[in-house]
Amino acid sequence: MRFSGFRVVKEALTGHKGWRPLWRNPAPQPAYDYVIVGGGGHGLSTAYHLAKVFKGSRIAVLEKGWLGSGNIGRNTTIIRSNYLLPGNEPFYEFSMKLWENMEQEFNFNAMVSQRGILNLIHTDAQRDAYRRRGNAMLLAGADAELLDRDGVRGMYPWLNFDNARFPIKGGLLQRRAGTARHDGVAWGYARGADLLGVDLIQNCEVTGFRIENGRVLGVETSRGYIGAKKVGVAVAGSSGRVMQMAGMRLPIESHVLQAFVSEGLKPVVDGVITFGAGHFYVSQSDKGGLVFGGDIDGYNSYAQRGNLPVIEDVAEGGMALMPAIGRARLLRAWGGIMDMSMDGSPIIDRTPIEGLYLNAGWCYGGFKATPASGYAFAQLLATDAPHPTASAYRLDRFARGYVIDEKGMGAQPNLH
Amino acid sequence: MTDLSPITALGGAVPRSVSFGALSLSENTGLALASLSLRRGASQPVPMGLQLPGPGGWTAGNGVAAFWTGPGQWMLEGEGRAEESFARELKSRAPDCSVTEQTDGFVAIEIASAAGPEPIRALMRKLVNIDAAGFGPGCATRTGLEHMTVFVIRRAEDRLAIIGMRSLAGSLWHALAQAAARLEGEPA
Amino acid sequence: MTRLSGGLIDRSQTLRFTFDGKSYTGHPGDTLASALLANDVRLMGRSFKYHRPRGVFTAGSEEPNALVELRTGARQEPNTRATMAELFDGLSANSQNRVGSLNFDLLAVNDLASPFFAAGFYYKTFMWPRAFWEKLYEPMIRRAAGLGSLSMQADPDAYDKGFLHCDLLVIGGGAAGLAAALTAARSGAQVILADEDFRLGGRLLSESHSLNDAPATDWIAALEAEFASLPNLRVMRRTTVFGTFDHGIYGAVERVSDHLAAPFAAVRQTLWRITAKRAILAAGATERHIPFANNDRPGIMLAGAMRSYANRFAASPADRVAIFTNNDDGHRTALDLAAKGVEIAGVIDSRAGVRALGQYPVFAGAMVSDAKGRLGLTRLQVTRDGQSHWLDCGALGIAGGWNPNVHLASHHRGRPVWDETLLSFVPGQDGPPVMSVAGAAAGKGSTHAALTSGAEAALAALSELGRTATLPDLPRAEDAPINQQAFWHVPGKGRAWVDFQNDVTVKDIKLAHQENMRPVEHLKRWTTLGMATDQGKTANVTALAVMAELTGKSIPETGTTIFRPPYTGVALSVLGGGDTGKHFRPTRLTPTHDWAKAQGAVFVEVGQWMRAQYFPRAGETTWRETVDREVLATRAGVGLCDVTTLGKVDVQGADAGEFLNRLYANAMASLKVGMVRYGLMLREDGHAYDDGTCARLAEDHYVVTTTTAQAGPVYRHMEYARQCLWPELDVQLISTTDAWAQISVAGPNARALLERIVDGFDLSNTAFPFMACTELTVCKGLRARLFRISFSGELAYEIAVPARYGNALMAQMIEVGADLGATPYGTEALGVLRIEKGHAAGNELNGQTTAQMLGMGKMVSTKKDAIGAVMSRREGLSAERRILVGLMPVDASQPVVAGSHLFAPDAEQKTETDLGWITSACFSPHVGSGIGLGFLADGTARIGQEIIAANPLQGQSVRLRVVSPHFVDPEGGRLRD
Amino acid sequence: MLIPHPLLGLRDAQEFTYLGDAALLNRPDGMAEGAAEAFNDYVYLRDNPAGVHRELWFHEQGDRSWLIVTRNTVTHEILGAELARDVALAAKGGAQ
Repeated sequence: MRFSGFRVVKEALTGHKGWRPLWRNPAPQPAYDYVIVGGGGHGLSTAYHLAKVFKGSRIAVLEKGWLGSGNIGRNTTIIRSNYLLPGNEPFYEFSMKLWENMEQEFNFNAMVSQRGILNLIHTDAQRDAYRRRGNAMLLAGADAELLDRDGVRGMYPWLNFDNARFPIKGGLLQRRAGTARHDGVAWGYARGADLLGVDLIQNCEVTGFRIENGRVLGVETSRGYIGAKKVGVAVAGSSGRVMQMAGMRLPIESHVLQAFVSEGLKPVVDGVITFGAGHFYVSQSDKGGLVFGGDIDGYNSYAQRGNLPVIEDVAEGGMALMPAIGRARLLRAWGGIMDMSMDGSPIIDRTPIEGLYLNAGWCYGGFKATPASGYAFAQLLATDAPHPTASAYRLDRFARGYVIDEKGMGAQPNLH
Repeated sequence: MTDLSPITALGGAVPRSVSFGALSLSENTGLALASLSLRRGASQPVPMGLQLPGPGGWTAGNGVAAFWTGPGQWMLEGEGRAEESFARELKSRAPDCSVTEQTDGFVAIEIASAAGPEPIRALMRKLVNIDAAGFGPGCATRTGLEHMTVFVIRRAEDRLAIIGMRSLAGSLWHALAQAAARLEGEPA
Repeated sequence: MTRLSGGLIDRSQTLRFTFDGKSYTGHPGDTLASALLANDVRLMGRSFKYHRPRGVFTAGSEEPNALVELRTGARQEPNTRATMAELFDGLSANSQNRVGSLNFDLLAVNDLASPFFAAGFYYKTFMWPRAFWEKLYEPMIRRAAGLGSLSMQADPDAYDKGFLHCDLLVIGGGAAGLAAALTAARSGAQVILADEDFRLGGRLLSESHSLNDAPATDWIAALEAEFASLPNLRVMRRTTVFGTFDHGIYGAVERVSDHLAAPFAAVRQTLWRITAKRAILAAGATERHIPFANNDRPGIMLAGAMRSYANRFAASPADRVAIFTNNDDGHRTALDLAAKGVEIAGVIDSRAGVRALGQYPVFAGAMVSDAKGRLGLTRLQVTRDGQSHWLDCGALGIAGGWNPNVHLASHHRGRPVWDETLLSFVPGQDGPPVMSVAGAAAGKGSTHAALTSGAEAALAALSELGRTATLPDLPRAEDAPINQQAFWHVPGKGRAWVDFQNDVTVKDIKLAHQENMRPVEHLKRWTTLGMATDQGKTANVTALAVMAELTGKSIPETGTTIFRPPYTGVALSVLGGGDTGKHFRPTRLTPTHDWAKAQGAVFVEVGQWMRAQYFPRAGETTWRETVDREVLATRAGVGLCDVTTLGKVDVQGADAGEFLNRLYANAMASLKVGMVRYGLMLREDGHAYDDGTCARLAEDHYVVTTTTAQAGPVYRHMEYARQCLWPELDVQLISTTDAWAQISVAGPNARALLERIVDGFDLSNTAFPFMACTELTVCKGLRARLFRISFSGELAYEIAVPARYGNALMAQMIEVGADLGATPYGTEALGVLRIEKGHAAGNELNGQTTAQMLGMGKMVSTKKDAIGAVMSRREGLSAERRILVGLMPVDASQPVVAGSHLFAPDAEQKTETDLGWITSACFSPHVGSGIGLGFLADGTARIGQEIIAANPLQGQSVRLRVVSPHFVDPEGGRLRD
Repeated sequence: MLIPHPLLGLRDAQEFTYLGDAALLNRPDGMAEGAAEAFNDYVYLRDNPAGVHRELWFHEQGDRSWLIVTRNTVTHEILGAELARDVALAAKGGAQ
């Protein structure tokens, strides 16, 4: 069924009787050409692009819980391509271009909204670093603007300009960045994949890999054994424990990242703002909630919940930057488990086990990568060759010394 | 004696002090400090006749005092001896230990209550995540306070010392004075 | 008037307040909601999506409808529940989420268009043309969405943080909580009793039941008197425990002054972090409703709330009310209101064969199937056995059973379990191990059961803590079952609201089911169920029941939602704590701060430090003019700069040298006593970490410096190396950063100046050569340390004295050095001097660079194992071609801009052809043009060549010449003289 | 969270700074054969268990002891804490 304004009107006038399920609930087949483990954003995007772009067939997505229950279901919805390093920026810009055409592509309104992201500058050294980054973005075909203090004040006059511990000296603005309705992205890819014949199998937990002679044959699941020619794992947050079933240790730690939303408010924050002197970033959803976050809790965790000091830290940053939001109330806090990699950048690569592919290590930047990650992973699965913009995301880059360390923090995941 | 004139950690020529209700805060500029660490194989000394306290403890005697700062580590206090070579004297009394002069590394703020222990406890509740009920005289610990790290010493039921980094003296004073002022202004 | 007799309001005082500009009066003890009801105001708000007129639905923090903007100006507080706003004299509130007045909201047009706005409609349209989303559709949606508004002025009130510790935290001051607190406090344990209400008692305040044959308030009053005498019990009213965190830590907000007219003498609110060995959750229960068509009319509310208004607040929403119930509890409301003189139009009871418990009509086996009265209920349709009739009334109380408030027991993702007898979720066994649940929150809803379970929970908790306590004499109390029927919603065609605030109806749930959005998380996300400010407290279980009916599964099979903090909304200002603005983070001042301030220095934030940036003089019009002067004065005479901010670590012990050898990439053990060596630290991954100097004061004593920015992390790293990697070494560490005021004395006259302050120390080049260090005295006996090191390329020293003398030493040196040109310089000139000399600083040591890139590849010793040495030899690091070079404009009038990328002159400028970037740049008065440092591929080989610095961000493209990074005295003669 | 400091009792985790897996104590010998592989494993690869994890915490705002805390990463339950120095010394055969 094609969605359109006409269809919405027609259904409204006929009691909504014509709406069909967004996707089927198929029973698992004994074997597939491709099994994607993980029905989060990246897994669904992979299946969609595998079917759509690379004409794959006999594809299944195996999801432990409900579709979209990965980190695509709990994030701060920001999309951007404002990276510094050549291993990253072209990939995220590729992703941005996919975002820009996503909804027409899969006929589902994921509310991609390009209202801009502004990274605030508080020191001269930070300005130098952002200038380097902004130039890297432009050189990779993305957009960027460097604002001075007045430029920032013109956009957001209610930021703390006059009583700040760390004065605002300017900002790096990417206008094409913004937000997207995170669940809508998952549903759009899921519906699109389902229409292309992909079996989306919910409540199907992978409990093991069947590996013989260094080659993967299929997966053991809570719903029985499923054979596969190729298995792609896209379970960021749980990559450690899933890949352990294949006998692999990864350059990844699992950490909890909290995010927050305020009660609904009339529009005040138009785009995305990040504080450069504290742990705080914010946007406002179409429903009116201020969606904000900060730093990870900082310790290994699979608990999907965080602790009070980080909540206070983020709120302190928010109040320091935006003292006018003080009377808004925090409505909900949640925690997601992040694959924090050793250099802060992801992995899209083959593994030493033939037929087993890995998409992991997204740290807390996975949402914005959803379209390109799925595209690139699908290409790798289909052709065994990496997508050109994802060619640096190799698993062996650590051993060989080609890390992609945007923050320059070294091999300590909780600092990325 | 040098011809240079020192200033206090808070930048004054004389120590600062202020009162809020029952609580008074005063900058203790006379306090000499020196750290002492056991070297490998060294036995615990009894410097200047003082039995060094165990973890979490503060002891005073013979005109000096000491608090535990870490395994095998203490800070020695010499009240009114900031202008002396306190560290050198300590080193001479504990030659097998590493001794470092610390008098100028810190600001010491002495807090006194004129109404018994409760104002001290109330102030602690607003400042540090330490259970005031279990933090009686003779307790000392290092902890966080408004993004600073401080030593907190309960010198007596009605006296508390907060020792913070010297460069942060102004921010520390602000935090303590504001907390004390707000306690004074609390609705009955 | 619908003000009733009795109640817990203080009629001796009258409080004036306004709502939407109209004046009303109430009394102490009122909430805004109760006072409005008492003034015949039923319409209090508008719903989120359809802008339906709404009245107050509850009497507590679960309120979905009666949300207002409280106070005005910078204190305007949106989405404030009128049910929780304690009335004070002068209170001002306005309704919200409306265009026009509350009575005539223009956006109510949405309600007429509601067929188009079914669940999930957004996802199916607004996609064409593409550009219209940001320009048209989304702005339209954003304007219509949201609830209350912020003033966007800075919050003027003060907030506080604090820490509490106790043996037992009791959450909730109702029957169970009071019994628990009493039991525990009598045992001598440290107890905190926290309740969100301004008055202790919980539901006891809302019921007409007696305790020991007397009003419940008598028992509460006696208890409060005893509580006041127990120093080990802290009673916290107006305090919401909003979150359960790990290991017995709870977040709580005390509304210290919200019930007072502002401005407040103290703080508005305090955030408490409570650490409790054990906790008892006695948060009561929330009543649920029974959806039917048009069940959102103002005047329709929960029956328990109606009882609260009547009994506690002496207010009724109407003179004639009806009750819709599936249990006996609804009849209590009828009895209590009748006793207060309110006419009962009837009790519509879904259970067949039930009888009235008093003098009021009962419609047994019936249900309410529709309601009339857009701005206030006028009539109800009552249906029984397919026959309907209309019943006139101004208010309806709905009693659909009670949901235990399990939230705080489920913040660790513990799942509540379904109790088929109670027809509700009760806390499961997987809650926090240090928390137990009592009273209605545990499904023990009768007063007797609540009292008993509270006291018993306290006994159990104390016994786990090794304390003995005795069960107090608890008052005799009602213990009647409510005989509930599983009746979840009224079938029918009209819209029946489940989640009032977010306008989620039974139809929306049916549509979600039809579209296969059946897992409860899909249901929530597709329909927005439970995502409003009340977090679905009155909606979620009912919605599960509807979905369960559709799928044919049981309610527990259908699922339960995950409870997350906070329990109720918490103001960002109180979470953000007491100190903000300039006090957001503490400020570190250098020892010469006061002196610099007196000189008129401009200061700059450097991490936590404030440092003098430059020292403008009269007549200087730009900062550049000042900085150029400072630089030239230093190179011509002598400059003085406070460099105290560099981290200083005292390293002692027999193995100090060996320890530093392993920590630094270059050798340190071989350093002679009395000498200093530059040191480069790598991270274990082989990248450059930090640099500084190591001065050897004695065989077993070094003083090492770190960069300002990394002082903390490097100290931590050194302790890690000492304790975790090489505990066998005899080494002791202590930071001495603040103990010493350290001043850089640089320039050709540096020696001459120092000779005037040292106490007879031989500073000649032979006695005290480049890289020497010593302990000495200055200014007639002041102990000091002197290091002959240079970051400017000039003859230079750093002198350290006890911090309290730093201010005076600086003043003294400027004074005695006047004829030598002694000039203070700030961080800007410091930066220029080091760039001119080609010294790496933070922009070069940014964590992404290597020793090789910094031109220090040879410093990484291959003869010893040191941190990072092995990994620095990896293929990728060895193959790195970019190296630090100097850069000068070909045309001296052109700027050199840090952050520019470097390209070959003829290359197309793109990621693939990028050769490097400019790390640091400045105007060099010494060179007479802009200069820069940068990392350039094959840079050393390119020296002398031209290169393009591209800064497309600012439309710049400048031809530069590649030069040695040492713009000043590349041979290093000056600093060795 | 509360960390059971072996010398100071329960202390708020906010006083601590977290590093990671306690396997970081077992630093390979940089001069030994095969050091490159050993360091890759040591610096980059982690067990990252969903369950009991031994990990390094630094009492930064306290006594500056490095601790090895044994903690369940799924429940956050803490099973114990030791001074890292003691553990490291024991591993080195109790030198000193």
